[in-house]
Amino acid sequence: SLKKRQCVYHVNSKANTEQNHKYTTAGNVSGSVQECENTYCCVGYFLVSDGRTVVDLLACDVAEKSCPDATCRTQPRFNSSVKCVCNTDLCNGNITWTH
Amino acid sequence: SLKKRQCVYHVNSKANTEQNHKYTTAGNVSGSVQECENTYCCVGYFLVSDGRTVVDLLACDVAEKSCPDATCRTQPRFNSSVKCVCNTDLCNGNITWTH
Amino acid sequence: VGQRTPRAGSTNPARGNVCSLRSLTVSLEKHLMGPNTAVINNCRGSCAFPMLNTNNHAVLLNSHIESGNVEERAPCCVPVAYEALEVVDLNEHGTYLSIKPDVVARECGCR
Amino acid sequence: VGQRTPRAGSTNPARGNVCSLRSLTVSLEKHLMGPNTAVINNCRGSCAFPMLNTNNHAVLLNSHIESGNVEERAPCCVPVAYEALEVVDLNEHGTYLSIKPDVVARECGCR
Repeated sequence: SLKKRQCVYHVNSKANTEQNHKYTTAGNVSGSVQECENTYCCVGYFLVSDGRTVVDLLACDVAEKSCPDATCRTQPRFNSSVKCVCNTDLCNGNITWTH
Repeated sequence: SLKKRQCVYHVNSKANTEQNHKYTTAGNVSGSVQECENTYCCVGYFLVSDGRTVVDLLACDVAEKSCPDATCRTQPRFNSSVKCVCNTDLCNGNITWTH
Repeated sequence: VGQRTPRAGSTNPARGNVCSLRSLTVSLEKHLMGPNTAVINNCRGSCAFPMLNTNNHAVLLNSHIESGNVEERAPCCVPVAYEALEVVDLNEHGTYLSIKPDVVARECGCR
Repeated sequence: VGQRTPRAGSTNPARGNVCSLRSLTVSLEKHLMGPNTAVINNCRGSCAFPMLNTNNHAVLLNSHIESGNVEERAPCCVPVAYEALEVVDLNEHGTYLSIKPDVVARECGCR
């Protein structure tokens, strides 16, 4: 069988449990690595406030569906958040910050 | 209470029973006269074939809702039928044929 | 409770040209034995931002068009809820009563 | 069984300009955290007689307009069935998955 995509896994404990559950079931988690069941995309979502950036979620993708880039290049959203999507193993653990 | 409209009542036995039932419940029938419960309109529907005109239905109105005329003046429909609607007692028993 | 509900065909200046229900009477003579006419209403008015009674597809479509894609079909003011009408129909045995669904527009929306 | 079902955006010359589903991709970047784009489709084409996938109101409305009442709003080609889309939304606690109803047009009709 094809080798499954591996993504860095980290969920913000403040995020709601429904979301955590859905991302948890996106693939087996061991330590900080998730093996994706249904996607070859890894995602990273980050929250920006008072000049600080904190990780909101690192995991196998659930809703993005498309990930043309090999590296996780950030895209700003709504002044308060940043996302990145990528298509190589553990790529969401090595963010390329764009400004 | 207001005096109820009286209409001439006659149903064509070939018409489907559902229709007969609905017109029957439009008002008490005694002999060939119906006393309307919910309308002041009388109707007449006639079928035309091979140059002959036969009564399809005479009764209190169910679906027409509007009856500006005192006498039942015929209106042709689809080359094969004729209707009239009127607003006086037993008016659908005295048809004014228009050509 | 106690508030008047807007009626089809009422003229509300605050409403302006926003998509809403208007009274429309049409002839049924070509279609049915009776009645001769029916009030079927129609939906008319603008579906530009801010749209009333819309949905996610129309919001995204409108945003897409306002971003410059003016060749797309824009959201349209159409009925989104209907009522049935009891009519007199005709078959080979004679006339019969029939409940026709979706004849009278009851509510409008931008779709 | 075995017949191909028509796809959004397929070019069927027999279909001509009749009201039907066409593929449309829009950006969601102004609205949501993700995804960046979605195929929401759009309904486009003529709703003149003979109308496909219509209802009694639109048939009577079209007949009324063809009788000379050209100032009325004519039947419009709009989505009549939709699918939901799972998206990434954002609130004060962070991102969350959300099922948004009526995002993707699935079927068109003349209304």
